[in-house]
Amino acid sequence: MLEAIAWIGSAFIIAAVGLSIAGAVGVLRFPDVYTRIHAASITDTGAASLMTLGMLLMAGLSPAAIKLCIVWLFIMLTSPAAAHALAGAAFGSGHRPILGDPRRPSEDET
Amino acid sequence: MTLALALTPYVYGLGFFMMAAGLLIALTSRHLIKRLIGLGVFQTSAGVFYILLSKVSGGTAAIRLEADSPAARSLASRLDAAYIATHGVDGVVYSNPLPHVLILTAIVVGAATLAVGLSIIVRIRETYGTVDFEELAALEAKALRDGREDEA
Amino acid sequence: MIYVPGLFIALTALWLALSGHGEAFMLGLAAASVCLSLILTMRLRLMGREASPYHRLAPMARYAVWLMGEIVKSNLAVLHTIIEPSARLRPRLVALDADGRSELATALFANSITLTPGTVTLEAARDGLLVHSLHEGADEHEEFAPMAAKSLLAADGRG
Amino acid sequence: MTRLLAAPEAELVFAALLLTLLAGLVLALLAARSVLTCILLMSVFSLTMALWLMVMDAPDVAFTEASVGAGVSTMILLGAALSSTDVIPSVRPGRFWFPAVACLAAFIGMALALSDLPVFGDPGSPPSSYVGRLYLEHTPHDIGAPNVVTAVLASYRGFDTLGETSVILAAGVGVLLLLGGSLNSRDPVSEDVSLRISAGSPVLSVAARLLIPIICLYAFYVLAHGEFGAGGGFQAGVILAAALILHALVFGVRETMRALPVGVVRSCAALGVLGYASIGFIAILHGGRFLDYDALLSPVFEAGLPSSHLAGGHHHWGQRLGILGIETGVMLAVASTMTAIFYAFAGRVSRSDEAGAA
Repeated sequence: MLEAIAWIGSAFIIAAVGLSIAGAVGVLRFPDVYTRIHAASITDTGAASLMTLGMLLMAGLSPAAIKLCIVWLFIMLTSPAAAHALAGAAFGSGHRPILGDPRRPSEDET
Repeated sequence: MTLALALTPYVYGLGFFMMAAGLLIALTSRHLIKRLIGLGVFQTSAGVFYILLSKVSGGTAAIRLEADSPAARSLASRLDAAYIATHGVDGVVYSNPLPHVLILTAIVVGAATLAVGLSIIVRIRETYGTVDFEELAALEAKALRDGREDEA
Repeated sequence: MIYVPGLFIALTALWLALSGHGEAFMLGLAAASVCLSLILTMRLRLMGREASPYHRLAPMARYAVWLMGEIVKSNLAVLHTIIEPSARLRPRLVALDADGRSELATALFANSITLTPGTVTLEAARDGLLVHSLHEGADEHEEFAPMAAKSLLAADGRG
Repeated sequence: MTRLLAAPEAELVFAALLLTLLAGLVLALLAARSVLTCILLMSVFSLTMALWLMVMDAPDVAFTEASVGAGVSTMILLGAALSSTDVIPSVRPGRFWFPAVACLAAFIGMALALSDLPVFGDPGSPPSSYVGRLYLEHTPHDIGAPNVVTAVLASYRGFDTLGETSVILAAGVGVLLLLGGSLNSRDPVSEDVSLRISAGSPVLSVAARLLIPIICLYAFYVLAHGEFGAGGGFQAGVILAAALILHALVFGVRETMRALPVGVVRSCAALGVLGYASIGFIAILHGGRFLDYDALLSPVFEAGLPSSHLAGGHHHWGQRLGILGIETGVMLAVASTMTAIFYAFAGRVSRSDEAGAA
């Protein structure tokens, strides 16, 4: 039983690694700062949550589990503030976002 | 142990490469702040060398576990008994803590000395208006020339 | 200073959850540390509703559960976009109204938007938010309305 | 527990992979053409280094590297880089080749020593066999702290650590001498713009208000638990300084200086080292040697104390209180020095901005 739960935990962690890689691919594929922040936030939220969940399953009922929950809460509190600071700094320093359909850049400019 | 034997030149080689590269950045960059960053890399890589020496295969962090506690037994189950008997302390194999102590304090001292270097750079910028090494060298050469002309 | 007891309880709970050492000496250190942290918080003029929103823990927790569902959905949507950017990528800016909210509710709303992949808050002020979104939406204001209402309920206790 | 790979070999391979990543970051740093890029790469390098140190069983060092390298150093670097040019011009080939050859020679020289180095992970290597092993064996009896790193740092080598703490204080004094700044807090900072992130955004101010009390508590937690697990005075000091720097970034340096005036911070830096040293002198007064914590408490007094549950039945209250005392001194000295250094740089930035605007 414990063995099975630990295996499910490892599966969650592998899924988290997959999401992180997807996030990294997104950062490379998306066209500008703002769209890239969206891709990176997959790693911040999805991957981090799955990773914590996987480690929780592997840790079982132990003091480490409480610490993992605290770490997860901390990530959920800080990462949006950091992403907002980043996006706000880019916007404040005059980077214009690409809007509309990137394939027809001239059409939707506002 | 064969895998460890194969990894040995690789990991030490990478450590030496990082040291040499840090030194190169510190010696050749034109921007003084980048020079300091190179010095930081050099210093951290020296730490890498220490930590490489401290690792014991199959060991754990040097925080003593109670003998026969569940954590100690779980760690012991991964290694064979003869290995633990020769190299372990009270049934657990630990990595060597001494280099950790040396590097820990070195890191904090490194940050403090980095701050000293940066404040010197700030003063240089305020006095000469540039942090470009070449421009500073040119200014120095010019000052030397002027000084010689004054003597003559 | 009604927020001091709330922060005191929260910090003590955090210490106990992290520590796991119950002997008297460690508990004494815990008390000293919590008091020192409280003094520093007051000295830095941080004490207030935002530093100690722990009386709203239950509604916040309910909101967090709902938000996790939203995060899962938007994670999948952005994943889809990464696989096929040219077909689905339609970035746009949305201006949202946040009038009459407390600072805490504005921050909660803005952070929820940023936390769901696919939308990020570019600018936040007391009166409104500027949001950058990855996808086209049917109706801009309908789309964010549930999150706006629920976050207001969680932080300020009104709908 | 489940294992996917045989543990001892797998961790060596993982360590080697992370080290490759670190070397790649150094290569990127070599090629970087912008100071901001360099600083960010340095920050990423430190964070990866922390991860590598975790794999190498050095959690205490990893903790320090993460908070110092990726946190405080990056802030100080940014503070110093803000008003200088960002672009790094390429160096003339004539000035590049000689140092390059010298560094290559250094690399080859070090590589020649490879055959004399112990095998990676060798448990019987000279560094791990003698004194390191003795520390591991004797710590439970001599000191009683489970964390051997803390035991060596604060007790066996306490005199050495006093020196390190003094070096940090001396570096702080050096920065203050170079960058000046009087004790008069009305003078140095008028209006700081550059070193503030998105002033006025409720998102950041709410996050900072929520987090700073928690970070402060965490710093004290790390200090108090230094003998049980990773942590101690150095880490605690840097974390506390990080909380204060976060406050300065979000609410402005002036606001932080109002709460913790420059003079107070500077005095605290000296007080930390003084407190450290005076614990050594208390031991002398009680008939022991300098920093000999066993002499801190008289045996009669210690016998009356409840048994410390650390380390099988031995009484180690003298050691425990001594370690906690000097770690508190280290924390005070490190936190105040880092904050004072940050004040000095932040004050400098706002003043040069004024000069530029005038």
